[in-house]
Formats: sequence, structure tokens, C-alpha cells
Amino acid sequence: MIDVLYFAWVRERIGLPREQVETSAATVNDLIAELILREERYALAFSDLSSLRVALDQELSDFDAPLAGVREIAFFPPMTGG
Amino acid sequence: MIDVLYFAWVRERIGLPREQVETSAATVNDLIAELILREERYALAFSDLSSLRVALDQELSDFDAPLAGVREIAFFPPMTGG
Amino acid sequence: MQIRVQSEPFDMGAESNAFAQSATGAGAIVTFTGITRDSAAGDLAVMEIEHYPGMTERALTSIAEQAMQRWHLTDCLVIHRYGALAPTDPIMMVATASRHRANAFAAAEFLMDYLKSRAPFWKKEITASKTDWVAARAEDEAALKRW
Amino acid sequence: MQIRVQSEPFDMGAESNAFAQSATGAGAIVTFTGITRDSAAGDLAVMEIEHYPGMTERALTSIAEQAMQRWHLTDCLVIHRYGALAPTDPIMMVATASRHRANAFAAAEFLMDYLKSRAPFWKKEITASKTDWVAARAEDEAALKRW
Repeated sequence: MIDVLYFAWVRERIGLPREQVETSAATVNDLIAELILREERYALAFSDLSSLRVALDQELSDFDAPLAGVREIAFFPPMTGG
Repeated sequence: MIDVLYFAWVRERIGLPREQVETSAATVNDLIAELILREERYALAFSDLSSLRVALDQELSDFDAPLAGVREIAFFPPMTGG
Repeated sequence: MQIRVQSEPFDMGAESNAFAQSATGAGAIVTFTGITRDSAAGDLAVMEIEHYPGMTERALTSIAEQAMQRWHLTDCLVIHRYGALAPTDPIMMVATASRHRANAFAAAEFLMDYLKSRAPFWKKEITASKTDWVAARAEDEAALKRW
Repeated sequence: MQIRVQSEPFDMGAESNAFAQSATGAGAIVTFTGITRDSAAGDLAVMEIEHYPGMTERALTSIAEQAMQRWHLTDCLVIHRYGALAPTDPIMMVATASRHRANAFAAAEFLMDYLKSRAPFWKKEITASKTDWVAARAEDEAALKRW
């Protein structure tokens, strides 16, 4: 089980801010592949990975990073703070 | 007649903040040469021109600048504002 | 060093004075304040700022710690708001204190560059006619390369 | 644009707020405040600042006008004190406002670099045991070369 969080337009496209996902995906990319197969809204949210960022346990990471030991994963667009 | 102003340690060495000088010096350098001949304290103040700055009518200038039309000349060390 | 992530407004003047008073030994204090600008059409109703609670504080703390060390700051402050802001509302501020000005300026610019593109905040412009997520600017990402 | 040369203390926080409120259209506000530091030996009694009335205002106005034009500022402010200051007293401040942060930062650094070496102020450190004119720093003169 992993906590999956969505922010900004990713949250809006998927329609919820967080959910728990039962997965044995080895990497972030593997998890995304699983989600895309679930429902159209995931396919829409993950259609262009170059416009997405990912954080593992609240640290920015890469899409090919392993998920072993990770408890929280977050997907969001490039940040626009300041 | 020209108003001559002194600031910071130049003022302290010469012993006064301003004076009027009767001169027909053509340039700043010529005026300094005249002042140095007057008294020891001028010679002391003007002994190292590389440690001095000059302003003509309140604009930074050069030691070889002409004095024609100038009403106010000021001598001071490098500035230390801020 | 102080990091605050809050929905409440802040008073940049009062924060600047408090920061200056606690920054003992500093000769130079730089502050940066980001102000909510109106939309291009001049019809911005609300700027909504979303963030990632938990990660936001971690990211800002990490950026501020790097700035403290790299530029030998005597102190630094980061405040960032989230929630609904109106045009001319201050969004965020950073303040840096050091002995000489070059370090205070460099550290403030570094903090801003990292905060813009590496702290998890997202802005949404809401006008009478539409709602748009603000796109990241390529020059903000490029600005990170100089550090 | 506002230039003030004064012996009275100023409140950097109040000045920052007043500046931000009048800077319409700005998204970025940068302030720099210079604080009187103690002497190396920690025994500074007074920092005496002398200036050249008339030329000071001219020089600061010219520097500020250059900054306004070159970085398309929406506003800028320079305050500089003269007379007797104590350790931790603010000596001077500049503030710049622009649409984006890069211009506000660059203009503030430019103002400071020129103000340090081209505005007619001179500092004298007075301690219990001695009185010294502060020497100009070679790196302050060198800093002008980047503009």
C-alpha cells in the first residue's frame, strides 16, 4: 500500500487529492503504467510526463526511481511559487 | 574667485571646510600647485593625489580638468557611503 | 533561521524590522517581497495558492540551510502564504543578513530562484471569466543553472 | 522615485511598507538596508558620517534615475543618513520595485555599488581610544566594473 497524492491540475484531472493504492510496482514509471490502465482520467493526467514532477516521501525524484520502501508518492506540475 | 571645499581627512589636514581662493589657475592640477606653495598644511593634504578625488561644481572630475567657468571645487578622499 | 508557511497575511515592514533586530553582527540586510500582480487583462479576482503540506516546509528548510552555509549568513527568513490572495497582497518574502552586502544579495537571489521552481507551490488565477493554473516560466528554471 | 538625505533615524519597516504600497503594478520588491557594524575590537562608540550637501542629492538622484531607466523600475527609493550613528543603527536603505524579480535585484545591487563609491559620504569610526576615517575597499571600487 502506498499513499498517492495529486496537486494542482493533476488533482483536478484525477478528481481527488489523495488515495491509497495497492501496488507491487517496482518504479514510479511502473506505477504510472498501472494507473493509466485503470481509468480514462488517469490516462489524461499522465499523458505527458514532461509536464509532470514526482516526489517520493516529500523529496523531488525521477520517474525511473524505485518504489521500494516508499510510503508516499506525489504527482504535480512544475512548481510556481514565489 | 573660486569656492574651494574640503571633506573628511582633507578638511582636517587643511583645518577648514571651505575657503574662497583668488586664482587664475587653468586646471585643477595648477590650482593644487598654487595651494601647495602657500603653506605646509596644503602640501600635506595634497601629497598623494592618488588618494584624493575632485569634484567641479558638484560633479566628479579629473585633476587635469580645466577650471574655466567653475564656481565650486571640492577635494576629498575616496567615498565610503552605504 | 525561520521558515513560515501560512494562509494569514503578513506585514512585510514589521517582519523586516523584527528580522533586522535579531540579526546581530550583520552590516547588510536584503529583503525580497513578492506581490500578487493583476492578470494581463486587469481582471484578477483571486490568486489561489496550493501547496504540499509537509514537503513545503522540508523544501524551504533545505534551501534556507544551503543559503546560510554557502554565504555565511548571520540569519535568514522565509515566509510564504497559501490560500486565496487578492491583487497587491504580498505572497511571500525572504530576508537575508550578512556582514557585507554581496553575500546578502547572492543568498536572497539563490533563495528566490530555488523557491520559485523547487518548493511545492502552485498558483491559479481566477478571473470573472476563467480559471487558469499559472504556467512555470522557462527563465525561472534556467535561473537555477547559475548556482 | 524618492531620494532622502537626513540626519534623523528612519524606520526601515515603515519605509518598506510605504514603498510597497505606492509601487503599483510591481510584482517584486527588493530592499537593502545597511547597518552600522561595531569596530573589529567591539568598542565602537560613534560612527560619524560626513557628506557634501548639494552634491550628495545630485549624485543619488543621478544614480537612481539610471537605475529606473535601465531596469524599467516602477519605483525606487534611497535614504541615507549623516551625522552620528551608534552600532546597530540603520545607516541607509534602498528599495526597488519592478514586474519581475531579476530587475529589482539587479537595480538594487547597482544602486548600492554606485552609492558606496560615487556618492560623497565619508565614515569615521570613533572608539574610546582612537578616531579613524574608514578606508575605501578595493572590492567596492571593483564592483562598479560589472555594470
